[in-house]
Amino acid sequence: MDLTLTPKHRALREEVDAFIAAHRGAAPRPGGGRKRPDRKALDWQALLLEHGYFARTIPREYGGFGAPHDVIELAIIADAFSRAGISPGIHNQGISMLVPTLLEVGTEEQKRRWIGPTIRGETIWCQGYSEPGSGSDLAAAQTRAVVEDGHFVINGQKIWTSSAHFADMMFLLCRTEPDKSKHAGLSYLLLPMSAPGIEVRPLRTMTGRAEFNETFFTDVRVPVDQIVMGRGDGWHVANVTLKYERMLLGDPNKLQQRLEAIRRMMEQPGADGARLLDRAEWRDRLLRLQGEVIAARNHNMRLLTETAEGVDSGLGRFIVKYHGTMLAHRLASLALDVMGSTGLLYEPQGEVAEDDPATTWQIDYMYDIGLIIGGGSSNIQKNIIGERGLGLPREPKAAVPAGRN
Amino acid sequence: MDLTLTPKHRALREEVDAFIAAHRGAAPRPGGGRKRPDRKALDWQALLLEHGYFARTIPREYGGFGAPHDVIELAIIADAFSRAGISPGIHNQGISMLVPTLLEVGTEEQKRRWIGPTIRGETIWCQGYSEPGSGSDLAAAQTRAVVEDGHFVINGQKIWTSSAHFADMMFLLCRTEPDKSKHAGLSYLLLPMSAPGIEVRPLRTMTGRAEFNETFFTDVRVPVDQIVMGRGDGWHVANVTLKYERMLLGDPNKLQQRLEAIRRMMEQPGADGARLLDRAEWRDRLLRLQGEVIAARNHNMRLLTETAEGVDSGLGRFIVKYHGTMLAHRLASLALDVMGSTGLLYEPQGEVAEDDPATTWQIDYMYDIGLIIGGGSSNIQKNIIGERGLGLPREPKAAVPAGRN
Amino acid sequence: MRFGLTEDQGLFGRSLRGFLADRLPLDALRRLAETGTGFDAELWRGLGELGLHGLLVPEEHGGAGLGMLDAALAAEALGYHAAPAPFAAALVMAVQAFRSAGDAEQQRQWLPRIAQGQARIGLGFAGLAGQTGRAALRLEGGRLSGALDGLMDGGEATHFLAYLPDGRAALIEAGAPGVTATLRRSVDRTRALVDLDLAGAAPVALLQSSNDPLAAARRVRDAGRVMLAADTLGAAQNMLDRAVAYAKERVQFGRVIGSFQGVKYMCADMATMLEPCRAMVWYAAYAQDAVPEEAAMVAAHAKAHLAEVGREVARLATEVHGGMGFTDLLGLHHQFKRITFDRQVLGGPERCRHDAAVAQGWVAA
Amino acid sequence: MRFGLTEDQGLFGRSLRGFLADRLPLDALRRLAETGTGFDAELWRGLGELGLHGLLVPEEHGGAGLGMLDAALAAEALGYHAAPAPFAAALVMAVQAFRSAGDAEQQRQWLPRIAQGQARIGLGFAGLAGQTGRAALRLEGGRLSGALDGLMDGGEATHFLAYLPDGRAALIEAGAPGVTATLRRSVDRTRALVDLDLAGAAPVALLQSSNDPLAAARRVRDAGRVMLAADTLGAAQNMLDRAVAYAKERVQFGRVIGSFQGVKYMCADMATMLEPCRAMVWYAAYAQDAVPEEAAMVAAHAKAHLAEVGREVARLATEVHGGMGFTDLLGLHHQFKRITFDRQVLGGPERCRHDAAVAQGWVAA
Repeated sequence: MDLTLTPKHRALREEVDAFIAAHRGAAPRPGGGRKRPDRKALDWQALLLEHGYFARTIPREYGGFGAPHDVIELAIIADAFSRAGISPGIHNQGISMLVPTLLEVGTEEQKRRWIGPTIRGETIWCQGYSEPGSGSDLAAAQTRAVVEDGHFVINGQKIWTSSAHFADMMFLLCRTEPDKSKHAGLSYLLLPMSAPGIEVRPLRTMTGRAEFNETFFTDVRVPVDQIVMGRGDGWHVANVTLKYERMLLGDPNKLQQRLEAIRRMMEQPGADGARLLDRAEWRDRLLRLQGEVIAARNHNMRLLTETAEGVDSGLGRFIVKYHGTMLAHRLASLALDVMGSTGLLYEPQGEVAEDDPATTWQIDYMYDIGLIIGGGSSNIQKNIIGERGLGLPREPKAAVPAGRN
Repeated sequence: MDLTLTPKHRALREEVDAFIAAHRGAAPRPGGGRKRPDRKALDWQALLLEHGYFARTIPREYGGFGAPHDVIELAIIADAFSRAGISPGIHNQGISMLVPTLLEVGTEEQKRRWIGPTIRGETIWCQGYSEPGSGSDLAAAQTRAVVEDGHFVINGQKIWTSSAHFADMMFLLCRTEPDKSKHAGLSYLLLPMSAPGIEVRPLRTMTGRAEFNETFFTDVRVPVDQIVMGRGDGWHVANVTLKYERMLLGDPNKLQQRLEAIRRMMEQPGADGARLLDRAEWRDRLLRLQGEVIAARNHNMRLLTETAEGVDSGLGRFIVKYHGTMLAHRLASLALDVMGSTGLLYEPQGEVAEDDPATTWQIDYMYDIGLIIGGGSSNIQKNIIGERGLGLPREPKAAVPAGRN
Repeated sequence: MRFGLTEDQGLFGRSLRGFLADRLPLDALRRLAETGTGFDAELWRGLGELGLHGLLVPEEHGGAGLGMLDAALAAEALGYHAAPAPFAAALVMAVQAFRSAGDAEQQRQWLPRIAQGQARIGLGFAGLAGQTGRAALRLEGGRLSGALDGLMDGGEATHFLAYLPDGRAALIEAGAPGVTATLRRSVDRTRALVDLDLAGAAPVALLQSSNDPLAAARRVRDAGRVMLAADTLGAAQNMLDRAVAYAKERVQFGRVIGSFQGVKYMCADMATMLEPCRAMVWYAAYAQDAVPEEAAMVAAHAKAHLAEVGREVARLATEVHGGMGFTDLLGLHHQFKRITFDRQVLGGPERCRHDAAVAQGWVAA
Repeated sequence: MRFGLTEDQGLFGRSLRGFLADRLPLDALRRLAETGTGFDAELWRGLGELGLHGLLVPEEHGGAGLGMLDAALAAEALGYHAAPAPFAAALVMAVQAFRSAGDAEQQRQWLPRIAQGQARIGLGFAGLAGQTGRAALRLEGGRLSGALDGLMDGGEATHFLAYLPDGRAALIEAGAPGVTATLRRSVDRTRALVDLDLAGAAPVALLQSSNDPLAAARRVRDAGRVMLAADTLGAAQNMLDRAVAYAKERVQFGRVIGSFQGVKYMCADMATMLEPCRAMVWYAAYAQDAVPEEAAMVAAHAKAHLAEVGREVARLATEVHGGMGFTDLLGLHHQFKRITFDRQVLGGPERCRHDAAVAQGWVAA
């Protein structure tokens, strides 16, 4: 254990703090990621990229800052933005899932072409994984693509494609090798949402907005080089992406941001002039959550170190999504309670405008349940933790009634 | 809904309050039931019986007070003792389970012979149900009794027989009709623990005491008239008993007693002179539990009314044990926290002496887990609630591997 | 002595549920919820025909003269079906306000109008009940000025009853000079909140006939809290019922999901939490009429406990439905949001528990 | 920068666990726990040979000069095996006390004796750390009188270090005139508490060399809290490991019970709670040496959070074992009670969280 800050690290911390103090007026509200970034968010993103506070370790030739990988630098930056309650930049599926996937398994050309616009927030991606018949069992995907004239021709249907209605691109898991076994028959394609034959039907959620979609493919054509790795490698690539998704969903910096935002609300005097932070029953609730957030953040640091050292974290990694999404929901729950009746006001804005805080927290509170459910309810996570993490046996197959054998 | 107190009820309330004020010095500490009652407890019991604050509705010819059944009278009495934190008398398996069973299905002679000494605390019973191979599946009991010379001759083994080491009598579920089907082959016998051939081996629990036992039967002889109902009726009688056990384990008056005891502790100034009840984070914890105890008590009143009116409460009844035992454990948890480091002192006394409060709460805290587990862990209760209460389907049988068919 | 419903009460609850089930199939509910005013004229008329408007109004003023337990059963049914109809404030708290602090003439004038469904009164508390937001009203020379946020049942209200910090309440006509009412659509689109800005508005009545106006105001608050607890009970029961039904029919991995312990235990946990709440709400409602010394305590506890249980049930029932539970398709979220609303108005659990402690003398107010 | 253990630390933890597993099979543990003194001479010697006595003692005083993270790994191993050995107070807090408030001569005199296992110091805080019980000590004319309850590691201690309300600490010889030490067997029979009655006892040392004695005392408290958190981590991990192992072998209804979702999800819930605690304890320990501005806050949080998680794990792991978990047969309860003990000494979760708020300036002390 050595978290000593070198003089260089101390300098960075001061630099980030100074940057935040100087520019905080230009920052959009933290959160987002469920909408196309507005002008303010794009400008902020550009500023962060310029200073290396976003995409810090991504090579310059792909649009990043090109700094060497240093976990403590990243922690200093994340911590400074968390503490200040300032947006650390755009997080969406393209940035958090596709970019690291391309960095890990993409070709040089794919990296040069896609990473820059994606991290700048200009190119928005959606994920084409789930299908109506295969929610949890992704490898059972039936959407198929056959090769004709140097193109994949895609037919089928995806569901739960978040942001498909405003995305520019999709990363798609589909069946290209029907003769091969279930897992070996998949490929991972990149395609523009403007391609003819794609129909996006909004799927309205409990938030009242259509954060998800059903996406239909009818003879959609994509050049054969728009594939990540090779034909039949789709399951491998998808799992690279899922690894980053699980980390995204348990992101402790988001938890820390929320905690800080709640603390600031509790420091404001209420209608009666009293601050909730001065009421011990409220303070204790906040402190309980602070303890859990600290644990999540420390755990994340451990995982980052293990990743950097090539150690397989096993159980430690499997719990992150379940732990993080439940904790995020509890934070949103406290936020609603802190706001009380004022926090009921709810007027979600359109695709680019910012929501007011009450609306944002209400959306978080509901959306978090969607994230807990995502990929088949928390029970699926518990199966993964129990079976892959702890080595407990799988549920036995049910006895098939006689006559159906 | 009509909880109006008649003048008669008001008079009763005043009478009970006056009784408690006059006699509270004679009361043993509430709780117990895991030991043979000491002299103080027996004297107190006699006093309660004399005033009709115990066994109030049990006919005089069986040793009770012989008052007509009036739910509100019972509620007034229970409430007065709860509020005052005074022992409402002895609760043990004989009193809470066997007595109502005999009142429901016993013969006149059985009632006259057993109820009086049992409610006076003189005759202590233990329950011979579980066997090593049939914890949850009671009807699979293998302990057998054959008739010879006007006696049942019993051979076999029981486990989890609480208080067998100091009990006078046992009610025993055993197989007397091996030719009949599983449930139709059982009988329910009453036998003295002094009978030759009974061996009791203590089963020490986590509390450090042997609250449970293994009990072995070798050619134990009981006259054939020591049976409740007839041969083959054992399963029916056992279920009558189990119905009362589920109610005993969720007893809301016990919950109320605990709540009051904790409140009183929190009203005492600590080493620093401050009272925990004045600290909002502690008060809020107590209040949360108070809300749950109120719900449990109201629910119990509803069930009593439904029982009195012959309504099948279904789900309402199935949840009582799981709800009550978990809540009791949470109350004990708060009590430990209130006591802090002083509450760690632990010196359980012998069979009749009173334990100090810290030891009592520590025992409760552990014993409650035993009660949660009792009969196969809370999961069994959840199966009952889900399947019998909500009508959800049973777990399918696992597929039997080929060759084991 | 009976702890339970009468036959009439059972009948009343069932007929109200039947009516609501008939009037509010999902597409109708979705349409009515669109406006966010928490009001639909046709539904309102229908509820009037069932006697809901005058439920608590004494018979001499044209009502049914029933009690708080009957009102709680109505609230439970409305919550069960997420009915977009003014009730807790307009038909319960307002009546309680007139009865506890209105003079005979005011009662004679207003209670019949409530019973006839003509006066729909939005009602607003300030700190008295733990509401957040602006609460700065002053009455000077018979004119009311200032701001009060979050009046319940404020959408399409004909009048507003605004509580002053001293416990008196002023009735104001909607649309009168100096009255600006801004509809703030709540996350629960079946009930609206209104923010009131007043600039020298003239009250049409001032309820100040109680010897202890703050105590009178607290009785109104407590009645409201019981209604919100009952509403949550209904909404949560609906979500549990639907989760159980879904678990019995949805097949995954070759089995109905309700046969998996994971799903079954979620349902069992919900039932274990929720079932004792029914008797708790009954008693809290009954106590408002019959056990005055416990009324404030049990109202606060019922509100707090149902809020905690409701939140858990809302999450678990949504989870049992998987992705479908998160969509708009099944409409499960109407009840989810109903539970959110009930929790956040008239004081959240911490505030209500604090009030319960005050009511028991554990702590000063 | 690394967030993790060094190779040496991993090795140290493993060798200590190997030693304890070897020395403390269940029958041995049961026998040693019988006395309730929390001490066994042979085990103590063995731990000394592994370097535990002088773990934190600087090398110039004959110790290993290691840090708080190494001590936390030892505490975790001791908790894992429920080892009846003085540690948190005798080998960590006492060393911290001398280092933060002892003068050079006192350190020179006492630290080597600790490192050699000759001085085993029981240690008692009063309100400073949220201990309950008697805490009324006064120092008059160099003599100490009064009572102090619940000294940790007090069984078979050679000395007692008693904190005064002003943050100074007096070292007293066990058995000296005017010293009455009453062993109070704790529910956790592997660690004892002692109640001290003093009547004009003469301290052999008075630790008062700090400029800010209260701050020095708080550092000792914080070191203790981290050790208790680490102890709970070990004990809870032991219970989880055994629950998982039991779930893999115990057969009911024709299946190993771990294949039932009910049991599997209990295990998954335990793992989800417990796994992040490991890094939390590491950091809390590390911060005591390296991040002074966060040390008090993270120590308090680690103590509180592990207490909450530990309690849940203790219950769930016992439940997974069914009736066997409740008996003495498997010895699971040694760890259960270890967790109980860790929670109740040096301030429960509410108190610790309050201290965390104070440390962050959210509230006055």
